[in-house]
Amino acid sequence: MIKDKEAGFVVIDLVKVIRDNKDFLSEIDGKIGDGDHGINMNKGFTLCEEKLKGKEFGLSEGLSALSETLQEDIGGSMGPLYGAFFGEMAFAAKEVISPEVFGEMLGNGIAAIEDIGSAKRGDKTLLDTLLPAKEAYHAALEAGKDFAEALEALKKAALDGWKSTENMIARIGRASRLGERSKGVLDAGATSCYLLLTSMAQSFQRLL
Amino acid sequence: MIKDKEAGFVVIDLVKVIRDNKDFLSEIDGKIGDGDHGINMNKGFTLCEEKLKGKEFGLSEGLSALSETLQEDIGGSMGPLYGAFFGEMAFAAKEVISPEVFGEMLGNGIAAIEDIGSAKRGDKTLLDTLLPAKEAYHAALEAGKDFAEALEALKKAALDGWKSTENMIARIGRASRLGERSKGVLDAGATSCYLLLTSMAQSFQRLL
Amino acid sequence: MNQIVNDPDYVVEDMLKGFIKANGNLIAATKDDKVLKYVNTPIKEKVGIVTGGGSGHKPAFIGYIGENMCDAVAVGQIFSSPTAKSFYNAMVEADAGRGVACLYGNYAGDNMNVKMAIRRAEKDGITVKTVVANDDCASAPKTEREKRRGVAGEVLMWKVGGAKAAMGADLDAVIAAAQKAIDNTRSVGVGVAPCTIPAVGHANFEIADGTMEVGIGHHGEPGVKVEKLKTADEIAQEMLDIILPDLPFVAGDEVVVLLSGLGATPVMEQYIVYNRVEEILKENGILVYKAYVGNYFTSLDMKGVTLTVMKLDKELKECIDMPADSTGLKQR
Amino acid sequence: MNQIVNDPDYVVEDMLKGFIKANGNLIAATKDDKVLKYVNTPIKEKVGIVTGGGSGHKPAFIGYIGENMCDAVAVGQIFSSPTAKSFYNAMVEADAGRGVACLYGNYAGDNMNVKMAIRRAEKDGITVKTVVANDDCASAPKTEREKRRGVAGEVLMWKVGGAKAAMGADLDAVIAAAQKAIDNTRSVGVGVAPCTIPAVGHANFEIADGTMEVGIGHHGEPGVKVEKLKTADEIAQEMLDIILPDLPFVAGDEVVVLLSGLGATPVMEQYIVYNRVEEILKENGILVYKAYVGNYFTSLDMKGVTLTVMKLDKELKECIDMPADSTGLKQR
Ligand SMILES: Nc1ncnc2c1ncn2[C@@H]1O[C@H](COP(=O)(O)OP(=O)(O)O)[C@@H](O)[C@H]1O
Ligand SMILES: Nc1ncnc2c1ncn2[C@@H]1O[C@H](COP(=O)(O)OP(=O)(O)O)[C@@H](O)[C@H]1O
Ligand SMILES: [Mg+2]
Ligand SMILES: [Mg+2]
Ligand SMILES: [Mg+2]
Ligand SMILES: [Mg+2]
Repeated sequence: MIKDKEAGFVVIDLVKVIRDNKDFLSEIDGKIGDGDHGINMNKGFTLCEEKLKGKEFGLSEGLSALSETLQEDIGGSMGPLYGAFFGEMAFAAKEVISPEVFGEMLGNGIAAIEDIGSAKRGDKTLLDTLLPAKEAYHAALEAGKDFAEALEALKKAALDGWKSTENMIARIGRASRLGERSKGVLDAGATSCYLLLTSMAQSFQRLL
Repeated sequence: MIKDKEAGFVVIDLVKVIRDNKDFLSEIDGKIGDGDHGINMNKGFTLCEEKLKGKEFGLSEGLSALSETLQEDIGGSMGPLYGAFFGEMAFAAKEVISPEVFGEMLGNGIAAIEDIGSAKRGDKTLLDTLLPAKEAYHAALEAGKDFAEALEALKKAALDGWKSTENMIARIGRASRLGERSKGVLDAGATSCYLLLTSMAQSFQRLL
Repeated sequence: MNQIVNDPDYVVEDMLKGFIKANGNLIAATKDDKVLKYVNTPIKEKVGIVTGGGSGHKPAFIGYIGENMCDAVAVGQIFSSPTAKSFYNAMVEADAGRGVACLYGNYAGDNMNVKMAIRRAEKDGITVKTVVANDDCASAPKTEREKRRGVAGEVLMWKVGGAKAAMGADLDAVIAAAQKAIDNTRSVGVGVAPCTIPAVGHANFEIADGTMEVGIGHHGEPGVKVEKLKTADEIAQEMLDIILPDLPFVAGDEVVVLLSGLGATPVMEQYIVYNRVEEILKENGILVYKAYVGNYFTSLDMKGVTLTVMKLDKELKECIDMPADSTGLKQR
Repeated sequence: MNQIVNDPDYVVEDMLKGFIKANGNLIAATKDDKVLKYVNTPIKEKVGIVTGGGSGHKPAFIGYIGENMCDAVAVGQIFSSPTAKSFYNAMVEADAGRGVACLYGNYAGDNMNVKMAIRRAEKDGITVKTVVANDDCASAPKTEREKRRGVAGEVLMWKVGGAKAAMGADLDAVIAAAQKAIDNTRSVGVGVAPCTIPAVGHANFEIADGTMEVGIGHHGEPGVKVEKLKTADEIAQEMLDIILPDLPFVAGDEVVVLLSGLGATPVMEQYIVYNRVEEILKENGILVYKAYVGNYFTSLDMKGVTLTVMKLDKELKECIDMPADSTGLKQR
C-alpha cells in the first residue's frame, strides 16, 4: 500500500533522473529544436529539490512544489505543460495512492496538458509517451493485473510510445516548422516524459 | 647605359614582385602587426599597373604614377612612406640613369622616408633595409666598381639589412608596443623593401 | 567558442543586473526580477504595451522598453519563454486603466504562458489583447501563416504599437495597428555560423565553413535549405526572392527595411548586404521610406543576417515616424 | 569563419555605399568617395570636427558623423589609415571658417597622413589643430603615454569635442576640451577570439579556446599577457586593476564608463561584465555618472570587450550631457 506521506521520495527520484539525463535531453532537443530541453528541465527540477531540502513532505506536497516551481520559475513550454501535469496529479492524490487513484492522477494530468497545449496524439510531443502509457495501465488493471503489474505495463508502453516519436513528423512546437525534416529523431519532450514516467513507476514499485 | 624612357618596365617588375609575395608579406606582418601589409601593398601596386596599362611610359613616369597611386589611393603607413620614396626617386631621375643619378634617386627617396616617418636605423623598419643598401652601393662605386657590380653590392646589403631586422626590437609603428615580444620575427616593411630593391637592381642589371 | 560569463546557468540574471545599472534613466526594476519596465510606466491614459520572450536576442526584448515603445517586458531564460507569472506581472505593471496590448512572437511556450497570464490578469479586471508576430516567411508556407515564427519584424510591431499607444489610441486601435504592422511585414534569415547557449557550452547545430542556412530561425531552428555560401549581393537577392512574392510587395510600395545582424555579424557586413537590398528594391519600383541596419534582434553569437520588410500606409508611416527612446531603438 | 561579403578587396567601398543609402537623413557623400560628412556640414560659425581611421571598427568612425558629433570623416581600408588626400578633403568639407579640430587615434599611418593633410589644408588657409587619442593603457607604460594607441576612448573624445564645438566654442577651446577628455580617459581591451580581415581570409593571430588576451589592440595587436579564460566578474576586475591606478581614479570621482564589444560579442555578455564593473567602481567610491554599453568601437568579428573610463569635471559633464544624433550614438 502506497501512502501519500511516505512517497515524497518519488519526487526526489524524478529530480535525479532529469539531472542524470540533462545533456542527453539537450542533445535530442538540439537535433530539431533549440537544444535547451535538458537545461530547462534540470533548472526547474533542481530548484524544486532545493525548495524541498530539509523539509518533510509527501507525494502530493512534493508534486505541488514541483508544479509551482515549474510554473513560477521556469517558463518555456515545459513550465506550463509539466507544471499543469504535476499540479493536477498532486490535486488528484489521496492519502492512500491506490491503483485507481494513480489512474485518476495520470488522467487529470494528461488532460491538463491537452488543454493547455492543444497537441494531439501523433503530433510528436510528450503526449505520445503519456497517452499509450495511460491506456496500457488502465488495460492492465481491467485485465485484473495488480498495481505493480499495471505499472510494468505502463513502463513498457511509455517506452514504445517514446520510440514511436522517432518516425513522426512534428506538428506542434518548435520542430513543427521542419516538416519532413523532423522525421528520424526522437522528440525531446517525449523523452523526458518517458524518463519521468518510468522513474515514477519504479519508485512506486519499490513501495509495493 | 640605362635610358629613363626605356626603363618603364622596371616599375612593372616591382608590381610583379609585390603581387607574387602578397601572402608572404601579410603573413610576416601578422606576426607582430595587423597582417595586412601584403594586401595594402598589392592593392596600391596593382592599381598603379592598371593606370599604366596601354600607356607608353619611362622609369620616372612609372615611378611618379606609383607614388601618386600610393599617396592618393592607399593611405596606411605605406601610402605616405613608399609614396614619398618613389616620388622623390622619380623627381631625381634624369634622361640617362647613370650610377650617380641612381645614387641620388635612392638618397633622396630615403631622406623623404626619414622626414615623414622619423624612424631611425635599428627601429625595425624598412630603413634597416634601405640604409645599408644605399651605403653598400656608394661604397662599391667609390671602390671603383661598375654600375652592375654596385647593384650587386646593394642587393647583398639589402638582404643582410632585411635579415638584421629579425633580432631588432621594434621602436616605431604598430609593433613598437610589443617591446621584447617584437624580437625574433622579420619586419614586414623591411621585407617588402628588400623585395623591391632587389627587383629594381635586377631589372637594371638586365639593361646593363 | 570562448564566452564571457560567470555561471552559465545564470547569464540572464547577471545580464539583467548589468542592464538595469547601465540604463537607470530608461529602465526600472519591478518586484518580479524577471520583469523590467519603463521608468515612467504606467503612463496615465495610455494603453500599456507588454512583450516578452526568451533571452539571448538582445536588444530584444528589454532593449525596446522606453518612451513610445514597450512599457513592460517579461524576461525568459535563454531561448525559453518567460513564465506565465512574469507575463502577468508585466501586464499589471503596464496597465494604466486603458488595457494592455501584449505584442509577442509566435512560439509554443510564449503562446501558452501568455494565455495563462491573461486568464490571471482578467481576474484582476485588466483587459489584455494580443498580437502574435509571425513574420518569418521561411518557417511555414503562406497557407499556414498561423504557424510562422515571429522574428525581427517584432521590432517594427513594437514601434508601431508603441507609437499608436503614445498617440492616445484606445486598446482596439493599438491592437489593430500592431496587427496591421505585422500583417504587412515579412522576414527571412540567413545563418553562416551557429550560436552557443552558454549553459550548453557548444553549438547545437553546425553550419559548415563555406555553407549557409537559408531560413534559419532565431534559435538556430533549421532553415529551408543549406547552400554554398553566397556573396552578399546574392544573399540579398535570395532573401528578397523569398520575401517579395510572399506579401506580395509590388512596384509603387513604400517600405521600411530592417536588416539585423544575428549577434556576431560585423555591422560592416550588414551594410554590404543592405546596399544590394536597397538596389534590388529600387529595381522593383519599391521605395525605401526608412531603413534600420544594425543588431536589432540577435541570437546570442550566431552569425548571419535577417531581412525584414514592412509595407507602409499612412497610419504605419505616422507610427514609424514617431520619436522613440529605448536602448535598442532611438529616433528623433 | 564565413563572411558575408562580395569582393573581399572592396568591402570598404561596398559598406560605404550601403551606409550612405541607409542613413540619408544624417549622412552625405562628398566628391571624395572616402570622405563622408554630416548632411548639415559645414555648419555656420561652428568649428569643424574631423576624424578618420582604418575601417573595420564600426560604428567607428563614420557612425559618429552627425549632430553635435563629427562633421566629416576620412575612411581608410580595413585597419589601414585613410590617405592624406582624404584627411585633407575631410578638413575642407568640415571647415566653416572657424577652423577644424582633427581628433584621431595614435597610429603611425594616421599620424603621417594627418600631418601631410594639415600641410595641404594650411596652404588653403584652413587652420587645423589636432588631438591624438592615446587611451589604451596596455599599449605602453605610463611613462611613454605618447606611444599609446587610441581605442574606444575616442568615442568620448568625439562626444566631448563635438559637443564643445556645437556650444559655439572656438578652435582652441574645442581642442582643449577634447584633449582634456582623452587625458582623463583610460581604456583596456580583452580578446577571447580573433578577427579576420576579409581580404586575408583567415585570422592572423590565435586565441586558443579557454584562453584570453589581456590588453589586445583594436587590430589584434598582441596584449600584455595571455591567460586562462576568466569569468566575466574576474575580467571586470582585471580590466579595472589596469585602468584605475593608471590615471589614477580615486574615491569621489565621477566617471563615464563605456563598455564596448569588439564585434562578435553578444551584448548580453557585455552587460554581464558591466554589472561587475559598476559594482567594483562603487566599492572604490567612484560614481558612474553615465554608462554606454554596446558595440561602440569594434574590430571586425573579434570577440572580447574594451572598457573605457573617463573622469569628469563640470565642463566634461556638460559635454557628455549634450544631445547627440549619429548612427553610433544617439542621445537626448
Ligand atoms: N503544445 C504542446 N503540447 C505538448 N507538448 C509540446 C507542445 N509544444 C512543445 N511541446 C513539447 O516541448 C518539447 C520541447 O521542450 P523545450 O525544449 O523545453 O521547450 P522549447 O521548445 O521552448 O525550447 C517538445 O519536444 C515537445 O514534446
Ligand atoms: N614611422 C615609420 N617609418 C618607417 N617605417 C615605418 C614607420 N611606421 C611603420 N613603418 C613600417 O610599416 C610597416 C607596416 O606596414 P603596413 O602593415 O602596411 O601598415 P600598418 O602598420 O598601418 O598596418 C612596418 O613593418 C614598418 O616597416
Ligand atoms: Mg528546446
Ligand atoms: Mg599592417
Ligand atoms: Mg527553448
Ligand atoms: Mg594596417
